[in-house]
Amino acid sequence: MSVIKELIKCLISRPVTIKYPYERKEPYPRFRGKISINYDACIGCGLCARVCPALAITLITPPRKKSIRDRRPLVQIYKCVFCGQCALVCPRKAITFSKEYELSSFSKDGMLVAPPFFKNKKHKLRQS
Amino acid sequence: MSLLLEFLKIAIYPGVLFIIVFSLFLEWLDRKIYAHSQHRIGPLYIGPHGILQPFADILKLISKEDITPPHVDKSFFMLAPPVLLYLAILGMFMIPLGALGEPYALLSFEGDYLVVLTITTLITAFVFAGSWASFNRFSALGSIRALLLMVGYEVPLFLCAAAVALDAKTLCLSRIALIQSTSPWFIVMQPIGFIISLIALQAELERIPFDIPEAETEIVAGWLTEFSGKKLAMIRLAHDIELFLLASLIVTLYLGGPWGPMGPSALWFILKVIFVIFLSSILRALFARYRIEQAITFFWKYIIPLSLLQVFIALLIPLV
Amino acid sequence: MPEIEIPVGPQHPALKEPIRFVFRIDGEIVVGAEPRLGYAHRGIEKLGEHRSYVQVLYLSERICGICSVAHTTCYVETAERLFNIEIPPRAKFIRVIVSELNRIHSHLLWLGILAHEIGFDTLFMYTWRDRELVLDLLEMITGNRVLYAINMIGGVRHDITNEMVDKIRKVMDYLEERTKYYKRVVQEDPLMLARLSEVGILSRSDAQKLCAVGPTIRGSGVKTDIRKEDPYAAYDEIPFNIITYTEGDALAKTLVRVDEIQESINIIRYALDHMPSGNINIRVPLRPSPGEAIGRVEAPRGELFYYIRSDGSERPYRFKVRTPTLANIPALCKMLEGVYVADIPVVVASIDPCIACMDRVLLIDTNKGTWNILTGEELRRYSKKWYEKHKIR
Amino acid sequence: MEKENEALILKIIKEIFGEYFISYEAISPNKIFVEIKRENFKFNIKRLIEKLDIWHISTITGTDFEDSIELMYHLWCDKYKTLISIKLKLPKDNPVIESISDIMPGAVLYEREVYDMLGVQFLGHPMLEHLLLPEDWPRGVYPLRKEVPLEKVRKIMLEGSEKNA
Repeated sequence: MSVIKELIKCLISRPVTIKYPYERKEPYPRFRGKISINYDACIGCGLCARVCPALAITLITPPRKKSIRDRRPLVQIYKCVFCGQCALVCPRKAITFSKEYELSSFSKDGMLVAPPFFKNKKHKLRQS
Repeated sequence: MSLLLEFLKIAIYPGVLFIIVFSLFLEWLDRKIYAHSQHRIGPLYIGPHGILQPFADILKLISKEDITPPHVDKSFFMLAPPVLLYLAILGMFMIPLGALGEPYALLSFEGDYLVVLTITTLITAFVFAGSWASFNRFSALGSIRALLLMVGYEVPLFLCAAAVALDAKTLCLSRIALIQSTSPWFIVMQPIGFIISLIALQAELERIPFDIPEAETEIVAGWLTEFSGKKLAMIRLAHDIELFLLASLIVTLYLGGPWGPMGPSALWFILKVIFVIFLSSILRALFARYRIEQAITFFWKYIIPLSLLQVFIALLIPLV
Repeated sequence: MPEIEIPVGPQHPALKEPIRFVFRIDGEIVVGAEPRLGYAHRGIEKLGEHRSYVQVLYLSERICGICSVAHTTCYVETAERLFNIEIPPRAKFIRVIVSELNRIHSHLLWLGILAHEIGFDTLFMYTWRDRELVLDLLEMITGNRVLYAINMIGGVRHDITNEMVDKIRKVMDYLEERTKYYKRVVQEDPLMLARLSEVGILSRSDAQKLCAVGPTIRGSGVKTDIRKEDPYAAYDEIPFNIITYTEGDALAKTLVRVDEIQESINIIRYALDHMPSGNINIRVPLRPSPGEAIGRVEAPRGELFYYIRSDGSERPYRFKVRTPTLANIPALCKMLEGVYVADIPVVVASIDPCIACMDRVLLIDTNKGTWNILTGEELRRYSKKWYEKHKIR
Repeated sequence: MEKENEALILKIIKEIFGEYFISYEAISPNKIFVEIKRENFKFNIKRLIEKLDIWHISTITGTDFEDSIELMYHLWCDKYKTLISIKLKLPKDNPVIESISDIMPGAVLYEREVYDMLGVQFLGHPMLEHLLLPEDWPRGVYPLRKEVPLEKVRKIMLEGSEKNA
């Protein structure tokens, strides 16, 4: 019985819930959504792969080149825990977090953040 | 020709189709008011403002697999849902809906008042039969609680009904409504009766604060645990129609049935039912859930003496 | 009426997480309760021995979804004792602010769940609406609504800027007014009183004997709070008082938690006023010197205990976690005796169980998720076998 | 204030444990590690708890070394506001110790957990059973022991689920 005043106030005022797919809430600037890697700045040092707690980042070499420096990180989004440690550790600050939080997709390829030269068929992923 | 008209009346307007559609609308209304009182929106996406949501729920349940567990006593388990639906619709036939301007209900005779009251008791009896037959610990506990609750709210409901019958000196619902079209509504003379029957409506339909038989956080789904698919759809539909039945019973007894100062009587009836549903869902939003023995003491310590007082007042001031 | 047994769980609408109780009930009264744990078991201690110190930080954060900052604060305090480094004072204050914001959001969440258990869904909706403001604040400061990753060994990752401070103050004023309103609701609502008072009583001696922790024991009148006795972060510089009630029933525990929300608001305000400036973290070597360290933190549910032993290598040699809910389980079983069946969810909710916290020790592969031990058919076979073994028939 | 508290507690501990007392280390103002021998452990602990009227045990930590299993009882003494951790080593082949659940009922679950993970037998424990492991867990495999690698544990889990499913 004690909530009657609050109840009447709620009946009159507009509901607080937002109509999700049609109205969206803008995340805050520091929000860590889907990872985005600036592959030009990346120097292939592999620090991010070593430090990732969920082992979501693997390094792949482009088809023709063999040297270590050309390896680029490939991120499996479905393993990433959005902790931000890779962005913290990257010497070139190539890794940032976008504001996108709807990450579902219909195929496993959709769940990868891959370097430009990446063709899924040829590269074997480390299935750890 | 009149036979066809009669059939149409039973099948369409004041009959089965109207009852089902309107009770689904009432469920939508109840959920919307309950949601807005909790500062949220409620059903929204299916149909304009989510009005087809209850219909979609029933449709979904019908399409779901209808499991009959092996250890279940087939007879009552299969029988209970359709009978509940049938009883609820039968009860609705006796309420004067004021359809097409006729003052009388589809099925009105001297004493239909008692039939509607017995229907409310029969519904709880079949609820008990259905859940006791489903041999599940949780539904056993739920069915015992349903019976216990019935002991609580039946007595005051019948006493208030008796008070109204005494004043109106008739046992035909349509005639009770007719009397109120001329003299002031019974709510003016018997406000206590109105409040008690509103509380009895909450208890009969197992709505908070009395939804103990189906207390979802304690005994899974209470007496509904084993029902699924079509059977659950029928029970949900029966529950909505029962809501419509009891709301219209209160409207007929206390708010003068379909009669209003001017304008079509059917519209008046609908407005009054919406008002009663509004009150009931506000009540539902205001309270927590009683324990079963607290509910029973609440009924027997406060509500029943009040209803006796109501009957006494009804005897003292003979109306009209 | 002969004693019958009701198995509740591991999946049950009242219990948000998989824990299994077997209640022996006589009519509507509960006679005995045996918990069976281990369904949300992820082997964090065994995994901790195969991860580097930085990776174990993110492992410990995911032990509990609601009080994740308590786990990282405790881990980071313990690790800093191992590395024996002193973090800058501003980082300590930021840790206090984020932990207290987390305590407010955890207690508001709990108040909603308790109201839902007794069927008061309206209060559930109101408390969770107000909790959204705190979650927005935390997303603004740390970048995520629940798993904040704000703590790191050697300090804090993000700083609190000035316009964030004003926003926090505005939300705190609004929350203070709401907390007063909820306290009035809990104390005056006839139905809530009927369902909460004299339910699941834990006497002071039982509470001490069974080593309960947090609001569960403070509800029985024992004045113990890690923030006062064993101060960590900046709690020694911030004045606040410990709330205790003596009745020991579910109502007392509710009032303890509602008052603690008010207390946390005062702590945050004091911390915002006296926040020193300066940098917020310092560099830390990769390997600590061999040794062992203990960390204790006052999580929203009670005392959280961490123990790390290092042998000088990059990985901890032993990583032990004891969460508050495990400490409260013996007290819970004592409180459940003599209670109505209808009150089981209320009593279980009164210790604010976080099952994910409690089952954190062993071995299920983390990226494959939990392994469901008992399917329906096995449940029957298991319970039959279990009854014979216990000869309860 | 901590300094004399510490000295006072040290005196009490030395007096109670006498020749079973091995070493003592204060790693921070209110945390003390005390190593004791294993013999008549129950009697000493009982006296210590009564003398310092300790009522709260934070937990029991079991650590597996090559040749021995080390148990640590973390007792919180409210009177002097210090955490006393009693350390003792048990032989690896048959780690057995008396249970303290009759003096401190709060320690019941912690002892079951150490039994679950490291295989330490607690004599006189009311219900020494698996606390967190599934029932059909193979006998003798104690997951937190160093010789049980992570992959073996994961394999048991996979086999376990096939056997049951």
